[in-house]
Amino acid sequence: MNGKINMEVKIGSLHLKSPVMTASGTFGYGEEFADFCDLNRLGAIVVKGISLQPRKGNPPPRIVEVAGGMLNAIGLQNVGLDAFISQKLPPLSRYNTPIIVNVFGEDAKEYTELATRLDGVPGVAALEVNISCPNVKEGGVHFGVDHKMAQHITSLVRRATKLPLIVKLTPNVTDIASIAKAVADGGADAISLINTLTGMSVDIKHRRPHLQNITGGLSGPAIKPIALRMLWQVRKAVSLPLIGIGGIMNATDALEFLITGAVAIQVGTANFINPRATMEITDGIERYLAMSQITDVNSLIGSLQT
Amino acid sequence: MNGKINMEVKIGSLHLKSPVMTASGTFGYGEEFADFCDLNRLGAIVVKGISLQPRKGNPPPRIVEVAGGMLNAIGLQNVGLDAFISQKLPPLSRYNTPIIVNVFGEDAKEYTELATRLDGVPGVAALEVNISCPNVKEGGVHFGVDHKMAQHITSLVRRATKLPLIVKLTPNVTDIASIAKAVADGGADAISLINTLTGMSVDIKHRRPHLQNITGGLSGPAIKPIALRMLWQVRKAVSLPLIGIGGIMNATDALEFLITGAVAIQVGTANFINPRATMEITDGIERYLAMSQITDVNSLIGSLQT
Amino acid sequence: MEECLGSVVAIDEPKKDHFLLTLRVPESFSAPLPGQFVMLRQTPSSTAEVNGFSLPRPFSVYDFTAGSLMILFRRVGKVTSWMAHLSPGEALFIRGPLGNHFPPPTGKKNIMVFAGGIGVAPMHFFTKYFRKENIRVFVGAKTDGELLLHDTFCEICNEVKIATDDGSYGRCGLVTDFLPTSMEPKTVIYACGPKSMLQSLSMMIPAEVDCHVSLEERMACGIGACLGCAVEIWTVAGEKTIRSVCKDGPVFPLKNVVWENK
Amino acid sequence: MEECLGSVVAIDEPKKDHFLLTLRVPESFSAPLPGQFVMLRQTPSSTAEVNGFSLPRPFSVYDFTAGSLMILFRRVGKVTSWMAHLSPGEALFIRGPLGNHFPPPTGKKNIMVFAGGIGVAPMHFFTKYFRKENIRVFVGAKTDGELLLHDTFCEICNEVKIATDDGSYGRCGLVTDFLPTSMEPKTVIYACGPKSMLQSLSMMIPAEVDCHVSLEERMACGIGACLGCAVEIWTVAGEKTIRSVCKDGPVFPLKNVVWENK
Ligand SMILES: Cc1cc2nc3c(=O)[nH]c(=O)nc-3n(C[C@H](O)[C@H](O)[C@H](O)COP(=O)(O)OP(=O)(O)OC[C@H]3O[C@@H](n4cnc5c(N)ncnc54)[C@H](O)[C@@H]3O)c2cc1C
Ligand SMILES: Cc1cc2nc3c(=O)[nH]c(=O)nc-3n(C[C@H](O)[C@H](O)[C@H](O)COP(=O)(O)OP(=O)(O)OC[C@H]3O[C@@H](n4cnc5c(N)ncnc54)[C@H](O)[C@@H]3O)c2cc1C
Ligand SMILES: Cc1cc2nc3c(=O)[nH]c(=O)nc-3n(C[C@H](O)[C@H](O)[C@H](O)COP(=O)(O)O)c2cc1C
Ligand SMILES: Cc1cc2nc3c(=O)[nH]c(=O)nc-3n(C[C@H](O)[C@H](O)[C@H](O)COP(=O)(O)O)c2cc1C
Ligand code: FES
Ligand code: FES
Repeated sequence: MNGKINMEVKIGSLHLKSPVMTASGTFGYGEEFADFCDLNRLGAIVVKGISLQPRKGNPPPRIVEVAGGMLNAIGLQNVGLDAFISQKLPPLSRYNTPIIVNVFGEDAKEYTELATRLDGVPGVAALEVNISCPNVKEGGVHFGVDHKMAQHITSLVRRATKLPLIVKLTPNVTDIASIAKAVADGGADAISLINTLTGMSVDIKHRRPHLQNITGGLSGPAIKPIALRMLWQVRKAVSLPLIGIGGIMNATDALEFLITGAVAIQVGTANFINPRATMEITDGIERYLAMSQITDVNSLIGSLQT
Repeated sequence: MNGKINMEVKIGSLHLKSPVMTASGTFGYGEEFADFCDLNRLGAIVVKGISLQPRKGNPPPRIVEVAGGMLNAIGLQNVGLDAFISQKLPPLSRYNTPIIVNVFGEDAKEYTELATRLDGVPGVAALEVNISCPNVKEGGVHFGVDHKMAQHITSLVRRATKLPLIVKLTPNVTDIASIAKAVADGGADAISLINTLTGMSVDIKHRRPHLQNITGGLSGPAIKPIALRMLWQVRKAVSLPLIGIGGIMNATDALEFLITGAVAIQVGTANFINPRATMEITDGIERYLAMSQITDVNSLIGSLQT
Repeated sequence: MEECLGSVVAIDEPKKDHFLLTLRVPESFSAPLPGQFVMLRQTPSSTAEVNGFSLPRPFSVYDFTAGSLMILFRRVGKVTSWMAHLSPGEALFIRGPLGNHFPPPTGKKNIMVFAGGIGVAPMHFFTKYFRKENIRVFVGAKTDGELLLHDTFCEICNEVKIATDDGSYGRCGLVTDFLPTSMEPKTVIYACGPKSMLQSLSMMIPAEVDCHVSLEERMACGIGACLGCAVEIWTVAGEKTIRSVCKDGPVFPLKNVVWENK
Repeated sequence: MEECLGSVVAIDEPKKDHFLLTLRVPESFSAPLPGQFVMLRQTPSSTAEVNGFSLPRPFSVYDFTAGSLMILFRRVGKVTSWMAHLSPGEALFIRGPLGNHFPPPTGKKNIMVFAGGIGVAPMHFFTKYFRKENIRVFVGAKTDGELLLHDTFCEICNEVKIATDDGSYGRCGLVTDFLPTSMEPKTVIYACGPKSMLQSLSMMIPAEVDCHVSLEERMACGIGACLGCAVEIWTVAGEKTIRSVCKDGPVFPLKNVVWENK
């Protein structure tokens, strides 16, 4: 758009050409959106969460729409690490965009192994460690809500990889700042937040939960105020680069996160509604910067006046 | 509507002619809605939170609309206990509807004193103890997120009053079930949940928070899935009567809570949009029961099939 | 007072992004007094199921004749953008009339009205309602494109003066520049406009001169139930106290309003 | 494939709560094959700011002729209620054509189509597309009031049989009652309808008879990205595996579908 505006941001050693990334689990393995988006314009692509072994996920129905958002209980279905590296990663290497691999393990050992095996794999730009999935008991929910375990997992992964290490936090906690501090102490390079909030919805006609799994993760505009508040709390608690996630549907939403202090943002549920959402958000941020006569997005980041 | 349908529910020794109550802080002191509603049809009226001393609350702006709901940072403004008893309570006694007084203290002593002084006041049917307000540091947030303190406050209030004791929980916690258990152990007769989730919203034009207080409590449809999930978790953890709150806008929403296991529900933010919301919800529940050929609302409560 | 269904009779756009909405109201709708306002909201119409959450929005009464309520509004955001696309026949919910009203200028010789921006709406109803030629009206706007109603005021009152921030119409400057330096006794001032304008007035008008201003604050309920629309007011005893703009206002004596210093 | 803007040409209600929507689509919209579907969603129109969150919704192609896409839908909830009020000229976003399609009945002598309820939509496109008189069509509905398209099928095909659950039209019973007990070789069956109907077929049709069914599951994206629309499928090796209805389907060989036992 405007050649004079700098959109490049840094997350540790990782240089992103734009602060607009995709959120894990909402952009498939990237290719699904190639028809809709110029994948080269994205700051980064975060792929669907990967575990050591392939996983089948939960029985359907897995999704239901609720006011202001949706619940999902995918149950972390994924192709597993081997198939990811052999089948999903190669087509993505065609793009000039960093690929961030979202990983989760059932125990500490799996996290270490995932990190070890992904270290040095060509085409992997960074790891995003999901210690926060609320759907599957083994999905790490016990790591993400306890600051000691969060720190433990972070330091294990830290030792296992030289890749930039992003840890993704769950909002289903009393004190997100203490978890963020623990993760920082564990050696994370950056923190992304938030994952989904656990929710439920009832079919009053059949008097049963809409989701076969009973509960699921709430995403979409409904969680945006909570995500912003947590970003604000974490920003005051740690000095790591933060990646804002939660209900970002348009450029205005994205700007709220950048202003509050996120150095980058991830677009999730919005991709389902508008597969071009990431492009339109990128355009919108550039337009806002131009209109506000800001030549570098970094001057906007964290500029909230209180 | 249908004379043959029983809508009466019990919360301990408290008999309500309908499961539809109002939520504290969203129905003023009741009188404000007398033009719109037949206050006699309500299960109970829960009044705005009362503290020992009058409170001025937070500076404006105090409210802002967000996707699927609103943020408020009223800051627990209230007339104080004395003025409440002398001015606000008497007009309410005209109605044939139980008045539940929502109270909060800045410390344990205040909670005890509030309970002691309200015990035996004519026209007070029950206490709802707010250990969960997220807006004001002194509003009890430290009580509601810690299970030991929650139990402590509950048992103090329990000893100070013979009134039915409802404890209202905050959703801003990792494990709501453990707080519920603590409150049950402390001697509560019932639990109401949820209060607001802490959120934030940013004015990108002026790059400052929309609320003067920076953060505020999120209410409305956005929080309904979270409220339902917490109700479900608490229902499995304790056997006390539960009162469901959070984003109830219409009869369908109310029925979701009843089916999930709430013996009564509170209507909050909906009152601002439609001051007749409580009446329409009552009608809608009756219609649903009639259509489902259920003659007693109690047979519906907790009938969720999983 | 209850909520009633109103239906759109007409909607015009006298100036870009400024709309004049005429609503037919049922007989049960009480006649409003100048300064009062209504809360408007969407009806649960056929498309309501896809509509998101939306609080009602406050609008001053611009005009009222039996059965017909007029609102003047500026498109600024979500709900006013929706309202701008209303078409005749569409229904909406009207809660009101709400709040207190301007005290009548009874026995006052020198009556001045200050209206800034969209604040002309209630001041129009005021001048029309009391219809005194000796009302002097001062209208301010950012620019000609946002200047409203000066013609209408001219029809009613003998003296109407205009100021725009950019000088594109009338005097270049602020509407408060019209405030005379000395004021005769029996002067009364009525004002509605942006906070900055009212705050200037509060610094310029001597305490012994009567001045009534209509305030704005974010509202959720409009009926005193949510305590969202708080304003700090000086009590007679010189203490600060909290009042609700929707119930205790929107009209307050200017000298009673506490202005924050930030 | 991209999202394109379609505009409403016509909308009819042939039976109560059942609507036939004709959309004009741009040239870039690829011609769909029978069994494929589209995802529809609101445009960010003038009123979009007051519209709440809404995922796109999947609908089978009912008919397609150059530049014109037809959808047959039943009003069941939020979005279909909104769609029922569309009027000519209104725009909506169309994502598609999506998914796989029914394999052509090439070389088959005995072609049977089973359509239950709103499942007639894709089966209409199928019969029209292949336009063979020897296609035998069996249509089922709860009641006459929900029975759709049997006239249209009669125009295309020689044999059309109807069943309603309550006997208000055609045979009283289930559409699956029409399934012959023995089937000639070179039989192929195509079906779309409620889960219970497909599950009955799976128990009644011998494994050696070709049968292709179109499945439904809740969808968020329609393009294989969210993994919301999971279905369990038997692999050749006899193992259960997960497939996406939107990308790997919606058409699957009936014998490959894993039916839960609850
Ligand atoms: C007593 C009263 C009388 C009013 N009378 C009129 C009138 O006659 N004509 C008219 O056009 N407007 C009037 N207003 C203001 C009007 O209520 C707001 O413009 C309207 O609520 C904006 O709604 P929205 O959804 O379009 O904007 P939103 O999308 O809610 O907000 C858009 C922008 O406007 C700001 N804003 C929203 N509400 C207010 C408010 N109450 N005060 C200050 N800023 C606000 C927001 O911060 C935001 O920047 C009145 C307000 C009050 C309190
Ligand atoms: C591949 C595919 C093709 C389809 N083709 C057609 C078609 O041609 N015509 C047509 O009328 N419908 C079709 N459907 C179903 C259609 O997508 C749903 O009826 C629609 O999404 C309902 O949207 P709503 O907002 O009106 O209902 P909602 O308010 O979302 O839900 C209303 C009720 O319908 C149920 N429901 C919602 N979506 C589904 C679903 N996907 N499957 C089963 N139950 C559901 C809900 O549980 C709820 O009880 C198809 C679905 C799929 C997956
Ligand atoms: C269908 C779906 C699948 C998801 N899968 C993952 C996942 O595999 N790993 C992960 O860390 N987060 C996952 N998430 C969470 C998102 O990455 C994101 O944190 C969350 O949805 C909030 O953002 P949003 O409101 O923009 O969607 C998933 C979310 C959705 C909706
Ligand atoms: C403006 C406002 C004021 C509130 N004040 C109180 C209060 O004084 N005490 C309390 O326990 N809860 C208070 N609440 C919380 C509500 O009682 C209720 O728990 C919450 O709003 C969720 O319900 P809802 O989504 O139906 O509004 C308040 C909520 C709002 C919106
Ligand atoms: S708007 Fe609710 S108290 Fe004034
Ligand atoms: S609907 Fe998203 S994967 Fe099928």
